[in-house]
Amino acid sequence: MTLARNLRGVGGALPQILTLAVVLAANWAVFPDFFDLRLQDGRLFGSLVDVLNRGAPVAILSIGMTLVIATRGVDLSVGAVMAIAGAVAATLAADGQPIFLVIGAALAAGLACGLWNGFLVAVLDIQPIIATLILMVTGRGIAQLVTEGQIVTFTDPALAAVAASSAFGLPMPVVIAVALALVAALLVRATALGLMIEAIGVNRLASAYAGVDARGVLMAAYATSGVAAAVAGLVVTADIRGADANNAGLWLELDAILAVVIGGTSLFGGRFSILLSLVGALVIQALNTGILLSGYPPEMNLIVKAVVITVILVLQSPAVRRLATFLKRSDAP
Amino acid sequence: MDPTPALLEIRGLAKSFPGVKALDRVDFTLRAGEIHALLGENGAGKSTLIKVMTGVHRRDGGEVRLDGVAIDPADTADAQRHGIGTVYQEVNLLPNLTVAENLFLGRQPTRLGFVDGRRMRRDAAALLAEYGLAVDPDSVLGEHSVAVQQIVAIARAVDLSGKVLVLDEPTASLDAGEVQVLFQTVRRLAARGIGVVFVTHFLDQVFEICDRATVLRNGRLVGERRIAELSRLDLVTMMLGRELAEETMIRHRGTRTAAEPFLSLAGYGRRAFVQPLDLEIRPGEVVGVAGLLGSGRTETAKLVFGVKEADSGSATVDGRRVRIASPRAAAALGFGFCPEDRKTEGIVGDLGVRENIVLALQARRGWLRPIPRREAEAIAARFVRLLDIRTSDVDKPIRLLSGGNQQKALLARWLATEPRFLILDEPTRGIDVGAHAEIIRLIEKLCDDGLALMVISSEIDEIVAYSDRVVVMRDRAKVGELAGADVSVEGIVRAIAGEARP
Amino acid sequence: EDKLTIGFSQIGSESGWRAAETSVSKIEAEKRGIDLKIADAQQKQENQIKAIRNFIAQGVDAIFVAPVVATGWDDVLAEAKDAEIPVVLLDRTIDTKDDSLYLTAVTSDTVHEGAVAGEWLAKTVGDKPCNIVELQGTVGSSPAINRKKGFDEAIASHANLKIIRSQTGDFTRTKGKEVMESFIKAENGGKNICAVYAHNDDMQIGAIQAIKEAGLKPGTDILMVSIDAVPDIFKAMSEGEANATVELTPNMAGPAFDVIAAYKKDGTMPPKWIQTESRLYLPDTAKEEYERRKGLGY
Amino acid sequence: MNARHLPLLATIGVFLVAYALATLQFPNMASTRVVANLLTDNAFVGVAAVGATFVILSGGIDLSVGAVIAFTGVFLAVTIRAGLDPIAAFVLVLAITTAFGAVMGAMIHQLETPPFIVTLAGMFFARGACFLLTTDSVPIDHPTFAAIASWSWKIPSGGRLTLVGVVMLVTFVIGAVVAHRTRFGTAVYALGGNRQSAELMGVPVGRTTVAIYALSGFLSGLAGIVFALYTSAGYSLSATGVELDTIAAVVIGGTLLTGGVGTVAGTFVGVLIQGLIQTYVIFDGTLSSWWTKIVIGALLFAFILMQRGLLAAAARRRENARAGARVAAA
Ligand SMILES: Nc1ncnc2c1ncn2[C@@H]1O[C@H](COP(=O)(O)OP(=O)(O)OP(=O)(O)O)[C@@H](O)[C@H]1O
Ligand SMILES: Nc1ncnc2c1ncn2[C@@H]1O[C@H](COP(=O)(O)OP(=O)(O)OP(=O)(O)O)[C@@H](O)[C@H]1O
Ligand SMILES: [Mg+2]
Ligand SMILES: [Mg+2]
Repeated sequence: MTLARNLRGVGGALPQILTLAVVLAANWAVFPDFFDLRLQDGRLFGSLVDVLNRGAPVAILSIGMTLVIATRGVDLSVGAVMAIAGAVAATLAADGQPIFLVIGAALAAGLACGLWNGFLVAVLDIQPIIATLILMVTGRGIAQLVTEGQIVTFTDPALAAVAASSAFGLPMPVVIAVALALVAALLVRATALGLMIEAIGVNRLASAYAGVDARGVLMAAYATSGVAAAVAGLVVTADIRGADANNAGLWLELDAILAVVIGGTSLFGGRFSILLSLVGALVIQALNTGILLSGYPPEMNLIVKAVVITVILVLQSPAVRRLATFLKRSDAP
Repeated sequence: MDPTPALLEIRGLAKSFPGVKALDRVDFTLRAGEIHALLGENGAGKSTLIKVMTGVHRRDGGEVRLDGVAIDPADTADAQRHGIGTVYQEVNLLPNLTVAENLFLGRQPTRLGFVDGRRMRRDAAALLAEYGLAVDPDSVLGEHSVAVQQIVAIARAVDLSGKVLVLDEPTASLDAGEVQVLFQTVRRLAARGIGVVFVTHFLDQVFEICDRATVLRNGRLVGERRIAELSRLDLVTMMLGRELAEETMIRHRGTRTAAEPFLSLAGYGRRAFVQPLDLEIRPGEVVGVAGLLGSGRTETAKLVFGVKEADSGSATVDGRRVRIASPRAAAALGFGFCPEDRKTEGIVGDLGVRENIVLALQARRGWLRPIPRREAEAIAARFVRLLDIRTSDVDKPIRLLSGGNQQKALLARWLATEPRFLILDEPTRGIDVGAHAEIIRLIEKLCDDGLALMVISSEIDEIVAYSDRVVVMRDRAKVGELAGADVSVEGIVRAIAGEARP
Repeated sequence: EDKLTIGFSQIGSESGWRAAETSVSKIEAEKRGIDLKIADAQQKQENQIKAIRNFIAQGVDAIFVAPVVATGWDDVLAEAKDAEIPVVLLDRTIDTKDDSLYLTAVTSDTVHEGAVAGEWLAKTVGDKPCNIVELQGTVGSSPAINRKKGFDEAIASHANLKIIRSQTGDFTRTKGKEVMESFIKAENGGKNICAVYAHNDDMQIGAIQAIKEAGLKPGTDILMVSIDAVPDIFKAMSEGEANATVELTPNMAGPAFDVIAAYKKDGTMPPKWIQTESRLYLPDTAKEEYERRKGLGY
Repeated sequence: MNARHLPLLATIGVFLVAYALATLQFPNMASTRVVANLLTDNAFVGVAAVGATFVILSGGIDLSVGAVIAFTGVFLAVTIRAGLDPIAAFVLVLAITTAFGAVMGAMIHQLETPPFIVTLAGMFFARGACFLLTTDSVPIDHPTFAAIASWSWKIPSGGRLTLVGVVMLVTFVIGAVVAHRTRFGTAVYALGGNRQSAELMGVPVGRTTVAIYALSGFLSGLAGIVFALYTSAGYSLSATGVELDTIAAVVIGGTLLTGGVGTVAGTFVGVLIQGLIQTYVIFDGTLSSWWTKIVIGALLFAFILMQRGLLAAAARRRENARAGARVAAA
């Protein structure tokens, strides 16, 4: 019984895994060394590792974004929140503050942003896209206010280690993304939060009538998104050892939303899977890395991206899936 | 055999959904000018038959002939073009459009290519006047009660039906007067030669207006009979495949008035919502709420359950003053509420039956104390058995269940919280006779164990059958309360009409 | 009152260099007692046009524009001309048939900048074969197009210099680093790469980090040349991790103020193009340049 | 008064109050020149926002708007440079963008995929197509084109009503008529209200979806022409993020992003409100890049709060009025 259900769970993930496989295979086709890995100083190196490493910020964003989208919302502010968190961290680190304060302050800034969004959506009942658009615009300004428009660089090795060190042979951002995803998945699935998020996303009114604390759950979802964005902001700041308030996380909200959608969570809320959103983030990054490795002129980047996304769409569309089941069924005796 | 020629002929219709054979080679014949009841238990396949016939679902096999010509409507617009007007079971109108737009969607009168708003409003008003509905055609549909929406849906379908009118449980929240208006219309159409398919769980209505009945069970055809040759018992037996004990009509009112009230409301009301009212509800007691359409019964229920907070008066639970500011607060006090509008206020459509059943219990426990999977399975299994919820799988999204089974799952949701006070707004809406009896038996048992109950129903008979006391509403105000021997159909009707009690 | 009011339609603050230009302009205005109104266009031409229209409506004494794109200015500048408000183009010039629409343009020559970088590389490499990877600016932006053009022309006559890979790093550190990482992977762990040419310093700084993380030495194993001369690249040069940068001065407003002052005083017509210098900086002066620029608001 | 019109009235009220406040601070803002500029400068956003209104009313979203505007400009510039007559180029490009929108609509319907990704792919595609045509910014100099671009009517005290401004106004009027006075318009609302119900009521869902995105494509193309007339050039990086501006204008104008509720006229006010914010920030002129962003965001927030406040107040008044009527009747 349980086995059957688990198998069905895997079956549900099939389109995403298939998509990832297709994109990776395409990368291999344009760049034969794509799967080469080598171990150096106890850390793995190779294009595949780059995909994981570079995909980490979007993957981290997609964790929070999944929850928000599952409540039938959307968080456009994550890119700006990344910039704020990065600006706070870099400024404090450049000031020589201890690392726990640096990281603590950045995460607190992210949490505050998330709670603000949650407040607008849950309490003031402002449409999520507009509510978070406000912070998307303002947030980047706030980040620049913190850095005074400059790229603030720092030398603190402890902060740099957030991106530069490694664990289990993998770059730290990957470890952080996976750990965060597991914690988040555990948080929502080992408690009833996941169920309530889904219930609210499907029918907020009915859920409220059933006694679900819709406001609290919404706040929790947006807060998670804020914190995740802060973590992503820390990662990119640590990576370039500086905070670029204007460009950090620019347009990454679109990538994060795309990752969630590729991961199979509907923009109309409801059923969600954090781990599949990670797969979605990997698909996007594998696509980006593939474009870089291919050596096509940069003018082609967007066209290639458009074509690949279209193919993914077709592959994952319910219509095509139905066709596939139909063909399979008519094959059977 | 039968002199009237067949208008709509269905042969060997089959339809499967993953895990269910919803229709298994079903035959159905509708003759011109007849009113034909389509009957069966919850989940028997009635709605599916209608949906396949009108192009909502593609059929897996079989044949549909209209006037002897095989048809295969690709979508509902196609069915409408064939002259089939349908009211689907769930109110399927558009709450964001105006009443007039809903009536004429897709066929608005135009002048020079533009919608002729004035004419549309006029036509709409005329159409609605036939049903005694004096709503503003320009008002947004969603502002109206379920009953009004249902009348609009009926008016639309009737207007669309050139040959066939299909009504899937249209009377569920209509009061007796509205039902009579509907029946007059239906009879008029039948007299004009239109064939009417009528799905209902109210057997009285079947005997009142139907000429013939087709009964389904588990997706299969049981048989077709002329109503005149049929007794009530026969019909129930056909539907259930067994006999139903008639013991359900006992009533137990007046037995437990001595206990201390569980809930008492004094001057409890909200401006522009419900006029202040006094009400006491004792453990083990059933309080019925009667009134006409729009009399404020649903609003009263929402006020008591904290959907809207009261702005006057006080509420006391177990002798303690309480504030019922939200459904959450109400649930914490041990209240439960099955709303009338199950699609928008009740079910969480994409979630499974199990999750829907445990939702309220989980909400009350808080998100930090999840109900373990095993326990949830056990709870769901218990209620599926207890209420006979027909589903192929407890993980099936609840929106795929038949209407009556959704209703049962909602009842299960609150029963699972072991509430002390349950508010049911039109609880038997869409529930079949067999299940109806089961549910009433269950409620009586719960009342014996001390549950307090407030039941809103448009069926006065039903209210009389199980209420200890009856609250009568008019114009959003409580206008009377009947107890003891006064609880009778006649007494209630009088009170509603506003006549002084003898 | 003879205090001049000048409206400055700035592109935005998309890079450290741009921020420096804004702050230097403010400093220069203050020095001269000019009331400078800066409207930030957030990288959008339509916002710049709106800003210019509003400056006209407010009746400023002169308008400065740092045009985000070369085309599309004729109408709005004609309006300024009608209102007899002189316009000075900063930092980039525009594409127009009627050059009476603006008083003068204070700009660097971005094609020339690319050429300076290319010539330096050609001279440094000599006759040895050299595979170059290029980090382009934002696709379609004029500095990216021109800096590519200038560089390509400069190395065209040197058959030993070859651009083997060219991708866009969007003028940012993060993308510069990511693109460089993939170049290293694609070119045999970076062993095929002899030099990196980046369209701005920020991308180059990202590239330096990527090279270091791949276990190579930027500046030694791979030659690093870029454009802008922001403080951080001098720091990298002083640490031996970068080899050359071409200056794009952030002080465009200073000369422009002087032009306006002269014009207002006695109608002196300035030359149509005031070109700022595109100086090449090498590691030898890196330390002092870094100190000098640190506080400039980069 | 119809409850449906309340959000619109609230939005107009907010706009007028804000404009009045701004004039108190900067008297110049009351000039016809500023008003005319408001129309001219926001013309392309306005035209595109009409399309976005239909899309959002139907419960969808179109992220390709900005990229299609850029594509239109580049296409016009390149083809006119190659010798095509501007009018022919207009017709051609409108046909292309309309077809492009229709294809996106067909994908959304046939593949049952969310509009968000389909139009995101469309955005990449259109922007990428610009780069393939040319990465340069190409000026458009053609006598016919220049003549059209410079059409304008003087209005008293210095303002000029330009052709592009008029195009926007006309688009809004036609858009409003289509939305509120045609069967297609009602079908759009129906789709946004509840797709399934609409289908059950016989609305041709597929055809309507395709038509909606085709319309949005057409209007994006028209906005692109307006933008090209406005700048007399085509540039592949222009109009980035305009899709968000249009969405914001639509939503500020009182349309629900979930679909089914809203008005075209509201969108017009939404566009004006955004333009007003921009104008105000420029008039102030002392703001740094970051304070500009913060102030824009804060003003946006203030507008939305005011709108909410007005709506809540109106709802309360209505409720009380109803209660009063009831008491009177009793
Ligand atoms: N779209 C669907 N997908 C899967 N199963 C479905 C779907 N629609 C209906 N079913 C199943 O088909 C069976 C018949 O349902 P149907 O709605 O026809 O019952 P019904 O006779 O109308 O019952 P009720 O009296 O409760 O309305 C039920 O078991 C139901 O769960
Ligand atoms: N026949 C009618 N004509 C006009 N408006 C009506 C009519 N019937 C109901 N309404 C409106 O519907 C609204 C909702 O009423 P409410 O939901 O309280 O009714 P109810 O007593 O619960 O009855 P039911 O649930 O059977 O509709 C009322 O505000 C009333 O104005
Ligand atoms: Mg049914
Ligand atoms: Mg009711």
